[in-house]
Amino acid sequence: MMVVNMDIKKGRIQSLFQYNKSKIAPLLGLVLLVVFFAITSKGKLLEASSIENIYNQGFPLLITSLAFVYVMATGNLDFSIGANVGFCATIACYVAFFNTKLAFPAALLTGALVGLINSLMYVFLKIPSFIACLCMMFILTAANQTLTGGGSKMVPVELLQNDYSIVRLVLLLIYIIIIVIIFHKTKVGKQLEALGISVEASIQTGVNAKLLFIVSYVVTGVAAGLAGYLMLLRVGAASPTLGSSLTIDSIIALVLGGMSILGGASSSMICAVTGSLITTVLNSGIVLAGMGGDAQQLIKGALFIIVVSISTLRESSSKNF
Amino acid sequence: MKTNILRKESILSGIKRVILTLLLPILLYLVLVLTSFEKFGKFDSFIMTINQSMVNLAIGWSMMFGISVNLFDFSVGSRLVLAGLIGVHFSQKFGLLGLILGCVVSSVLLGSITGLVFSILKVPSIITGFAVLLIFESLGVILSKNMVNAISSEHLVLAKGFNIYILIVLLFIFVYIMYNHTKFGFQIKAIGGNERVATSMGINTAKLKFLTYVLGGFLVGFATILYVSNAGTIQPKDGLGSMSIAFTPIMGVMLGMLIKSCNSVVGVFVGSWSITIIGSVMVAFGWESRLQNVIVGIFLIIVMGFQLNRDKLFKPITTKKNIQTNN
Amino acid sequence: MKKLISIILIIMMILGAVACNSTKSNESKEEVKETEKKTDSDTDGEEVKETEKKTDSDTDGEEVERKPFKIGFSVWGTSDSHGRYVSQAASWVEELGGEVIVDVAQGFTIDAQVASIENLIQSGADIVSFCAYSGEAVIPKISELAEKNEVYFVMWDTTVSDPAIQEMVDSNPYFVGTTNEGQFEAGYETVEYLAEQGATDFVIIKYAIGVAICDERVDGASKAIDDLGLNLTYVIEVPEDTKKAVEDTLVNYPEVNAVVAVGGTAMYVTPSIQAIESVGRKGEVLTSGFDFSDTMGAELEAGDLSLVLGGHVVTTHFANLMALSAYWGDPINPDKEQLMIPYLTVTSPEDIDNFNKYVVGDVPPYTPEEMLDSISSDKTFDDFQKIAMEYSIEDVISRRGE
Amino acid sequence: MDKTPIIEVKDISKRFGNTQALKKVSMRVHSGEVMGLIGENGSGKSTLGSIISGNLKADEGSMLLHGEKYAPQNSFVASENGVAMIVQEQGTIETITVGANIFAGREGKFVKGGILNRRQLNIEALSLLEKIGVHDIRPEELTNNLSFEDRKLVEVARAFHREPDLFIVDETTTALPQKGREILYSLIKKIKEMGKAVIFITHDIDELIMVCDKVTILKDGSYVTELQKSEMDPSLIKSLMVGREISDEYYRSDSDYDDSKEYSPALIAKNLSTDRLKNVSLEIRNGEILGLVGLSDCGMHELGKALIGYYKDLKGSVAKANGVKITNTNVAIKEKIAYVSKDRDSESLLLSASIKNNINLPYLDSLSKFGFYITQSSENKHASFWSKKLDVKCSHISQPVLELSGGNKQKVVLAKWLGNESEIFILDCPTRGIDVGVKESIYHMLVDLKNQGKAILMISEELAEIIGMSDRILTMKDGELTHEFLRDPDLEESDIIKYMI
Repeated sequence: MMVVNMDIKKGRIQSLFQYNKSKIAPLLGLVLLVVFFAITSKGKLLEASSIENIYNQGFPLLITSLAFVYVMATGNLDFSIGANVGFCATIACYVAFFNTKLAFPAALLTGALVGLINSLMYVFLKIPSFIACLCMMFILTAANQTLTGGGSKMVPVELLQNDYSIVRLVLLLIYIIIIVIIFHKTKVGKQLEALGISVEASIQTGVNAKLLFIVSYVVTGVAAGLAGYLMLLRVGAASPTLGSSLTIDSIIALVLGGMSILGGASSSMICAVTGSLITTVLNSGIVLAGMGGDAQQLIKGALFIIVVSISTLRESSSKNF
Repeated sequence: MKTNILRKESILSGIKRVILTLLLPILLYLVLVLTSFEKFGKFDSFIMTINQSMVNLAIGWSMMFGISVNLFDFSVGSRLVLAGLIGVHFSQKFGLLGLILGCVVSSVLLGSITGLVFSILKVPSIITGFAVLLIFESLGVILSKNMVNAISSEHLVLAKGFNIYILIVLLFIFVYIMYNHTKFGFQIKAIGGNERVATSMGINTAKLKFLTYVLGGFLVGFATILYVSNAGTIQPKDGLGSMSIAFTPIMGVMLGMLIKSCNSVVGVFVGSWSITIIGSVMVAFGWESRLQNVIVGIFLIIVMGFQLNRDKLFKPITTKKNIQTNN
Repeated sequence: MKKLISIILIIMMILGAVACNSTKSNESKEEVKETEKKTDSDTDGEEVKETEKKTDSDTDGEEVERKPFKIGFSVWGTSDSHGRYVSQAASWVEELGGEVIVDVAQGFTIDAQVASIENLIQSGADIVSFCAYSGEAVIPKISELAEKNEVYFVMWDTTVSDPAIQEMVDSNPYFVGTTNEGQFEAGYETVEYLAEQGATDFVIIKYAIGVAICDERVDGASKAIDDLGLNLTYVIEVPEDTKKAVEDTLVNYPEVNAVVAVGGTAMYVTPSIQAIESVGRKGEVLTSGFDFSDTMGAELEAGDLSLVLGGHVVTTHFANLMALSAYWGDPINPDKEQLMIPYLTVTSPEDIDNFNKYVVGDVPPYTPEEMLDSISSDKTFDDFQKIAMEYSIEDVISRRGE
Repeated sequence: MDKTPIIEVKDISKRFGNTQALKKVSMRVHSGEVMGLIGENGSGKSTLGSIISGNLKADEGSMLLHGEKYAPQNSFVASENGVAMIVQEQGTIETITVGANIFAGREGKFVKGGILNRRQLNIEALSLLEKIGVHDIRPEELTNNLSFEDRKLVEVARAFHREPDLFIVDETTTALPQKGREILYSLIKKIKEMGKAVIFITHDIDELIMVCDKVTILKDGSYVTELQKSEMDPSLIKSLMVGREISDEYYRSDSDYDDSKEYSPALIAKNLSTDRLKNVSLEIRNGEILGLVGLSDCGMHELGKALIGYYKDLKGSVAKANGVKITNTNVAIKEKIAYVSKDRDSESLLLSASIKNNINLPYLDSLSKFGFYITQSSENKHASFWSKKLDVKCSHISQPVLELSGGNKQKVVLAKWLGNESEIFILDCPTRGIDVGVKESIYHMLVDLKNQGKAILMISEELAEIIGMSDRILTMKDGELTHEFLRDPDLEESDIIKYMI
């Protein structure tokens, strides 16, 4: 038994390096990025208020990208997540006028429902998830525009008073703990990963593929609800475009974090954390370093390529898509 | 030898195929005609819907090759805008020839750069697309600062009258041959089917993927000419705004590849045309035009849901099933 | 090996990008130095610099004791002409020796705008200047941010209509005021003008959804159509393919004889003109737009285009001046009223040439002296408003003495 | 020998992570020769084949082709040099036509002025298929519509068309039905007669002796010896491969049906019908090995899947003895039914996942604490226990399964099911593509399981294995069960074949 334990320990260290290169490299990229901006912004990036800003700006992306791991692990994408965030925020805003306490559950429920519909189209109508979610995105965007009447809608003042950072922090921590434990420490996460590697083999090993696909989309839906509600509190208004950039940002964050777009064995929560930090630091660092203006997007693109190439500085897999 | 006789299609089944292929747009157009006969019953209106689909068709064709080898590239819009700006700039100096060469050459160049980034970075095409899109968009913005991005009206002739048909027919012949009757077309379909096997058969996958980007760039060049000549102007876009240029054509390609009764090249035409007609139906019903994407989305779901569930045989859900291409 | 090449390539790219950017800021710094020299020659140079370093030791001194400033500027993009012009307007105040930082918060999203303001404050801006393009509902949040961080904020092209929000910002000592052209009135005037030309059935093209300026213009135009007893036939919202949308509309509603694009002339009017031509109704359908474009000269001349409202570059400029005066302790607009600024209405190609040459050309439309003078302590808000209302292309030309 | 060999391999070595796949292996193949390559799973025979065909690169050593230096960068370069290989796994592209598959990578031949003549391509494909003796495959057909075996034949046709100087056949016969095997044998003969060379990689010793002129034996990545045709003897080869004596009879020792035992039913299937199955009823019993044999397209593989509730449109019923109806695979696994697919790589394993994750996948419920929380140590404990018990050769349980050899992969599959405490085993070709050493241990394991009272259904195309292992044998033909035999020492293969064809 001793021998077995020793073996496991040795193996752990070994496997940490051998099989986690894809997760270590992005961390390196993040460190380099922080160093780069800390220097170019003359230290402003590392001030407390700046770190608070990064937290304030980064949490929606962190929420959605953590949930996005669930979908991407199975080899799917949820193109509707950004539109769903805005839609949930609008619904929450409307419900808040009726009863502020119901706004939060309403947002979560709306998100979950949208996720459920996405997964049903995919699982039962067998429509490629890419198309199903793209269509859902169009539908939600239009619905959101109609609900907000094309303009932005302010939340009731009572609700705004809930925007204590501490409340948000607690909610966020609870969410992170739950979502990480479910993915890494329960059957659900391991089976989602298995589905991403081989649907066929997973089904034959007793994985309830349909149920899990549904679960993965409902999780992103709930995350959209949470992100929508918290963003509503943060900006104080619902708007037709709220959160719409989160779809692309989540995909980019996960890939930057070292996850394969095809999911499977590379899936990890740490990818979402690293990736969303890189994205947020990049967004805010550029302004702090005074690189604003026209070249802003150019620099973002170039830095993006650099970080991607650093995070892929591993034995290049042939998984090109 | 008797065995060397290949199967031939009968004329009747050929006609049936054509009817099946055109069923979708014709039915859609009928809806339009039924809405208001006096407005859409005219032949001119019918032709107008075809004309309107041309730009998306050209973009769709340029993306078809990429989609065939599972390259999803949302940078198409940004490349189109940048190439358009360059083309317009050259048209002011060298006239029509400047427009054509400016668009095509710069588009081929941009396509090649994207292909190069893809093959060097070895990251998924979606990600490569996002990366170059950020750069190309901002280049477009910077470039447009110091120049006039208007095209004078005598250079718009390519999208007028018969010229547009000549251009599109030439493009069709080119795409059809490239896709169905060249070594390149055969090999990219092989890669799309199973990349690993194709590589082991001696197909140079990396090179072909790069060439797909170059060819895509070439076709985007022509799409750019149509786009610019059609609207008479080209405006830079930023903040991922150019991505939406690719959405409608992608829908057309997806729809087109579903139509089993014809070749994918024709299918993309039918797909793009159908989506164009849906847009017109929206206006004819007096619905808010923002709902257009919603209707197209729902329509696509219905068509796909029908197509995919026609054989009720249980097949386990396959996530990475490649888009089937007709040979 | 390939990786190495790619890394080198990318490093070259980033260096290029940074270099490109830094040369720009160097240039502007040099310009600043030059202007400093100019002002130096006017007054006593060395003294100015010393007092500047001392900052606000005593407030009731002379002009020279002005605090150095940094204006953070949040725009939606620089790809359209209006965005380009307003970010240029930001740089005009650089002539006064301050620093300007422009952040492009893309996508017209409310969260991007809040994040943008946060980043500007973090990067050390003393004043933030922005347009609440994502709707006025974003204002309370930004007001709160500004108060917390003791940063002045001013809004241009923005009207506050909600009394609750109005109350909130009025109680904020760091709120400076708003400037606006009166988008509603502009929309109204456009329709009135087209109606004079014989337009009866209108199509409106909305360029954005959820953008306050756009909505106000549409409201104005709709009100005018209503008041004059005309028909609003159809509203096209953010078309991907404008030409197609207009073609469909014209076929479906043959009675339409006017197309009003409430923004982005280049994006929407030019394709509309193409559409009118392709359905064979050239000359029968009037068009009008907002924001200047490169092609409008030719289009006005050919009669394809009837009217363009635009040139609203100075809303930003006057907003910045207002904020500066407040920051320097002598607010020109202590009551935080809305400063009205006229639109430029363009009817001939020459107007456009003059606009490009004098307003958005190499030299700012107002010299540093004029800028300082307009907000000097002997001026009241009414004087300031008068200067703003005088703004026109002719006004700029006459002040140049040409 | 005075002739230069077609291929000469000198001191080739190859490592995969911590595993030394090949250690200084040398080999020469002359023209007109069929060289057999045999060894246990993980002995490196497929690796050597892949190195010669350019699919892998050697770490050390050199190769000479026709006496000239040869170091292919990829399989494309190799085939340009006249080296072609047919591999174990599927090697056709499903979404294109048969004709396009045959000439994939060689389309240039039909191009004139940039235009590819499809008609010409199809005609040539057709005549090529005829030439090798395949008559029922059309070149215009989508490969998708062909059966697994027919696709293999398409591959054979493709490889043959290139008329390679060196033809490497890697365990292809396992995937082929009898008819296909004969086609392949005759092709090998033709190639030999043309003065070219073949490297024939197999695990089937009888086949090896029949086909090959010489055989190279590998063990644990090292060269053991080379035997001439006259020296070939099944038991000698076996002992050289394994490194110890192997009894000729490695199946079960008992040879009679034991009717003194009470066999209680474990799984009862009634009137199963799908498009391939016609009203099949059967019973799998505890403590018994039930053999199911037939031609590969007779529906027996479908029957295996039908028993675990894989097909949604299945008519009839499958129920465990305790009355639980098996309606889907999820229920089947909960009811401790194990299923090993014939297509191991794509259906039984998560190739890019670790050994640990593969073994633990069905057992996750039982690993969970408080009903949901899975600790790393419980995962590691379970996986390392079972991988050790089955002696999976690996560097670590975090190693991805795809780095393992065929036999070790199968061990992982079995470890997965044993670890899940399965009671009923449905094994579809469990020894397919597996060498004698592992085969023997699998047979021992099956007997052990039987003695523990587990129920086993073994589906196989190999008659010897079925006769050697089963208590009862069912034959199947065209989707129907045709006969039942009881274990009998006098049972001949020919008796069974009658009911299969």
